[in-house]
Amino acid sequence: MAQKEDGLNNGPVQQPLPLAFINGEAIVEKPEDLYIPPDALEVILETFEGPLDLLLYLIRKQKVDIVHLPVATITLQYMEYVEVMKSLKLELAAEYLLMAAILAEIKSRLLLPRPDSVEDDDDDPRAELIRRLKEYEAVKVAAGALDAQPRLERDVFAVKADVPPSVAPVRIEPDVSLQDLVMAFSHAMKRAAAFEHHTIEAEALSTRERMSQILSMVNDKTYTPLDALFTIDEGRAGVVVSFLAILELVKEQLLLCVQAGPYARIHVKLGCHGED
Amino acid sequence: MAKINKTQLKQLVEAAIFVADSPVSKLTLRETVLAEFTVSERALNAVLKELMLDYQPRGIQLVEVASGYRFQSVDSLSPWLSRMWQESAPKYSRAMLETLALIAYRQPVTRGEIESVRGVSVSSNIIRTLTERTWIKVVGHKEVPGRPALYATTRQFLDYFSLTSLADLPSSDVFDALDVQYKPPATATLDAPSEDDRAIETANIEREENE
Amino acid sequence: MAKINKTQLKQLVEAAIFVADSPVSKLTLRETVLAEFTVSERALNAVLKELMLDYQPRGIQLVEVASGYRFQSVDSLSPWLSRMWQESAPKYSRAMLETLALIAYRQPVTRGEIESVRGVSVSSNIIRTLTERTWIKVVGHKEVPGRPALYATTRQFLDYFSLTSLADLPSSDVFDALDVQYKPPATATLDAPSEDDRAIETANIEREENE
Repeated sequence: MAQKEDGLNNGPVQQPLPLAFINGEAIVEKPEDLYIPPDALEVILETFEGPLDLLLYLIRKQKVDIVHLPVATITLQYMEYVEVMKSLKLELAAEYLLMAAILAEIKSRLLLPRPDSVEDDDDDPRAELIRRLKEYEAVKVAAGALDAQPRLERDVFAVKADVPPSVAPVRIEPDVSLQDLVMAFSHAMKRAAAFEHHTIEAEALSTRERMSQILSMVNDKTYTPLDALFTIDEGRAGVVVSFLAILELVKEQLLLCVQAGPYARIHVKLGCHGED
Repeated sequence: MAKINKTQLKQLVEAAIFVADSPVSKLTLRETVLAEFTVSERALNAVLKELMLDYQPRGIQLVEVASGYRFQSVDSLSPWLSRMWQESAPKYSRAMLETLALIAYRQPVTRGEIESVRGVSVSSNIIRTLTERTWIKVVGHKEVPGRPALYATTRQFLDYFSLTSLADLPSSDVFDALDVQYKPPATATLDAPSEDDRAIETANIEREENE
Repeated sequence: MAKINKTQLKQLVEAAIFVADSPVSKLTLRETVLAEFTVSERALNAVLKELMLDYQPRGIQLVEVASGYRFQSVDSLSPWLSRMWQESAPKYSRAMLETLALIAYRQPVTRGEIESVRGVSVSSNIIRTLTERTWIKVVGHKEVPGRPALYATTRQFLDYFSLTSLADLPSSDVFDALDVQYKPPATATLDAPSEDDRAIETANIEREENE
């Protein structure tokens, strides 16, 4: 129980800060009795977190253990506080009045004669109130302990170091599956077929690919010999593909073909608008 | 997977924790800065421990909190360090701290349960402030009429109060003792006042929803 | 003005530079954390120099920049630290995939040609994203007014999809059987010409396969 007493004494309410200033005089302690100016009482009542807090304060003032809750005295004192409160802070009253009713009920039950057979604690009408007071007291202690815990922004500060400009966010690119790609193509073509009247030309893929390759092999500055664009290892089929690709490129004016004379080597370069 | 020597590992872990915006867990280290290295759990623990010791005499310390490791200033320097900022740290009211304490110790808990322990209603403002600070969150709904929200604390709450887990909460023994001594009687739920509480609870929730 | 010993001074200066959001000048130190202490310029310079030396072998360093002192990670660790800020790019849109598919199957192709097949304009963003991913590149310019760029896929594109050449790209009807997502819009099927167009398309694909 000593621990509980400590908890009470360490509660945040009991800090020796002035509770109110009456005529320039600081009131540090909560008054020992009720003979205090009403405007000071108003301030004091505001410092209570509710009826349980007020009850705990009254019990502490009686210097008794919660377990031996002196219902009669406490009820009397409590009612006096509530009376003052009713005239000052009406909106506070409801919760306090409920507690007053509970106290009155306990008091009346204590006055009734009790059968000898049921002597255990469970039947003590005070038991439930004592349980609630103890629980609330534990909350007060816990709240105080939490407040004393080293807290960020108040007791400790998070530390951060900068990064040099060489640190750049890494971007993870989305995954694409081959199936996504084919479906996308299929979809685009179907839509085009549904809405367009123009025919969609389709070259063999291998020719289109070779067109891209040839375009990256030549440039618009120097001429490249035509035969350099053929690879013998690919065999006849490969040569045919290259030839078709070159013809297509020439047709689209992407490649410029020149021949110095009959039977001379044919040279190609990238079609360049600038020269026209 | 590449190898990394201990000096490099220590430097990398140290720098990573320093430059991160929030506490860094060992898992995060492994998934980011250490992704391409083979590092045993023992080696990682060893460098973290060494770093903690290295900083012991310094103005900042390496500490472990709920969501990982972070460097923070030494608590005794706070009176002077707080002068670096114009605003002082926010103060929290007793009502706020008691509500937070109840959620922390009694989670998951409904607003009605908090109110019945504290004996007063919990203002929506308090719940909102605690939620906005990401200290508490709704983790479910209690299967009673009105299905009130069940509140619990978050990892950020533990981080903010420099705790690694709920078990580290100060004076949790006070509550443990209560639980053993005072089992709420089975009849409690049938008590007349509890009905009222529930009515209040439902009303509050409706009020919250309307806001 | 109070006295402060060297150890405390060093701790305070170190913590102050660490907790600050931006570089801290000596003047700022004097006006905030050191406001109530008598500290000579020499003593302040000495602890700053000592701190610089202390951190030399570590993963972060104390550096002096224009507006003051700050701690920053060692340059050589940047490649790994960068991974602390990894972010997943959003999934590619249908427009992006269709553009890529058309470039793959119809290369070399101009933006205008892609647009005429898709029936909508191709945003520069799509072209930029695909270029940045090094999946497509400009291989030339078409000799038509405006000389539009001709796009083709790259080696990296083939590598990503584990293809040895574009000829390995599956023909689009391979997946038609699986095609449940891409049902042509209901109105399209009512169009008389669409039936014909689809026949043409099928024919094209068949031709491609035969070659």
